[in-house]
Amino acid sequence: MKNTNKRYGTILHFIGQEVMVLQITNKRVSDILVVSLEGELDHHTSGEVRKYIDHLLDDPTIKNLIIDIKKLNFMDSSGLGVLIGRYKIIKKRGGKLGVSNISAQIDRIFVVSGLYKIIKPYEGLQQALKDIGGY
Amino acid sequence: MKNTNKRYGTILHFIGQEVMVLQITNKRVSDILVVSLEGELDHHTSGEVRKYIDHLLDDPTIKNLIIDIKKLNFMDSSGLGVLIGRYKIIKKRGGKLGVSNISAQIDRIFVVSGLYKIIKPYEGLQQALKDIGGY
Amino acid sequence: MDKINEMKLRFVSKSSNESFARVTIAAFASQMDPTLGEISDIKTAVSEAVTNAIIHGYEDKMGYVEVLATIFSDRLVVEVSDRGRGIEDIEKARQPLYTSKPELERSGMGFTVMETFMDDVRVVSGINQGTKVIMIKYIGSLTDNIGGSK
Amino acid sequence: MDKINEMKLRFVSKSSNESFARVTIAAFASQMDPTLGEISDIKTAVSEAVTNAIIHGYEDKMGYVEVLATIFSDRLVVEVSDRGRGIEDIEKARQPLYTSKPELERSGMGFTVMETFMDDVRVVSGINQGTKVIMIKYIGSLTDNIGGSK
Ligand SMILES: Nc1ncnc2c1ncn2[C@@H]1O[C@H](COP(=O)(O)OP(=O)(O)O)[C@@H](O)[C@H]1O
Ligand SMILES: Nc1ncnc2c1ncn2[C@@H]1O[C@H](COP(=O)(O)OP(=O)(O)O)[C@@H](O)[C@H]1O
Repeated sequence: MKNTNKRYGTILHFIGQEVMVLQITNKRVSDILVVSLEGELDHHTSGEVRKYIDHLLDDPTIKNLIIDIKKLNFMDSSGLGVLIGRYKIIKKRGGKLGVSNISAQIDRIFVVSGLYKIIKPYEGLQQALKDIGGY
Repeated sequence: MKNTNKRYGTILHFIGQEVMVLQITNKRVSDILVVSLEGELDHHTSGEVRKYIDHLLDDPTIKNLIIDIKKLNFMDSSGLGVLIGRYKIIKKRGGKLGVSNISAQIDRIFVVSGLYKIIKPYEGLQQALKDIGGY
Repeated sequence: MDKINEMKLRFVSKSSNESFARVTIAAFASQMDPTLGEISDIKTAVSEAVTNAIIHGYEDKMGYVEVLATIFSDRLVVEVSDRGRGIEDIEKARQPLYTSKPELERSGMGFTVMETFMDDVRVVSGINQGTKVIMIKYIGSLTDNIGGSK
Repeated sequence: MDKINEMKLRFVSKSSNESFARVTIAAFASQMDPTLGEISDIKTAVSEAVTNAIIHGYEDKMGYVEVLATIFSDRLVVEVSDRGRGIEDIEKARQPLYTSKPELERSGMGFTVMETFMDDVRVVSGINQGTKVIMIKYIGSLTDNIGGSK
């Protein structure tokens, strides 16, 4: 008999290749904060992301922000609002906002919204770190 | 940019760990027909399974039937009807019907319906072949 | 009372909507953080009721099948209804192995499966008015550990 | 006409139902054998319209959001509607970057995103009566190869 005593949440990860719940992780590389998003960024999950990042940005030694969305399987215009809001904070500090691993669906949203005027896209996280931090 | 030019059907495979569409394969081991079901066996897909198996059973040299459901992620009582119907055909030939790799959910359906009175359950396909065919 | 969330799904009585109904109820119920076993129980029971509405309620005609699901703090209540031919003798219909359509290789185990996988199953029906199956599943409570499939 | 399948989903205006609505429309539309890109387009557009119904239509009140989806041989038609406050100036509302709720960090790009991902978007609205967004997506036609995300 197969063991079915698992939470379904982990399985819903696979619905349309996306997770239902958003997972956020971060790391610090000198004056750069790297935030990785996994799952779905919509209106429902955007409040959580905003709070999470802004709490970390309370640290004034952070100058630049890279958001890695390699594992972000869904984003709509609520996500744009989050990015634009964080851009404003980072810009005041004279820093840069980079986004790495942009999928085709999210790329179209960035293109139509003109988001590429304010954020820099990167193929991968390493390229972002290299360009923004010189590593 | 990720390539998204894939049919969604393949991805829906992962919804609740189950495929939307049923896939059927078969092999022959002496007088045993082995049919493997993958996906979901419900009223919608049961007609297809019935037709597929009965067409193969037209061959009178087949005496026994093993249905392997290792990759069957869903079955409801429509599946019971399919099994009972095939049992009747096989019984007339003096053969046996075995089912291998029964999940916990399907096991409960077999238990409440009394299906184990007419079919033999097997941990794996090898055990089924060994017991029914002596291999 | 402590109603937390609610959804109503209506679809036409095509058999391809059986799997659609299962995915929908699974996605809705997943908000309760159920176990995989609980989700599987709910999908199976809903599949039985929806299939019955399509096969028995509407037979070869087209009609609407409705699935109403309500999340309470401790349970999911699902009502599956059709406006089809109705059931004459509900008690007989609910008996294991009874089927009015043996020619379709029905097993007559649909209601028994619903009763096995859900904590409560009620049936309301009227001839030529339709049938409503109301099912309750308690989620995440202590009693679940006694039940079968967690 | 050549209506092949139809479903109607109604749910309460809770933000947790945004992802539920996406899964449901994806599962329904998958019957048309769309590409992953097409499914992603539909989910994104439906997510925008459902979010708008919840945030703008009902604001902090609770109400029902309805998603009606119809499959025709060549296209999916999705109508998302609420019975909320309505839109005063639809033309202005549809303009890129226009939002009535900048304080919520809305980007004002919802309608633009719907227009980008769907082949046609129509909006009907009445003050204190509600809003209906009707979207059409052609599936599997030759024109898809010219479009962006296949
Ligand atoms: N929605 C319905 N409308 C009309 N009759 C129904 C409905 N659901 C069940 N029935 C009747 O109850 C009987 C038993 O149903 P069930 O236990 O699900 O077995 P089965 O579907 O295999 O016949 C059916 O054969 C049918 O006569
Ligand atoms: N369902 C709705 N009910 C009421 N107003 C709406 C609705 N949908 C959109 N609007 C109005 O249209 C504006 C633009 O919508 P949209 O382009 O989606 O951007 P955003 O949601 O970011 O504000 C909203 O700010 C709101 O004023």
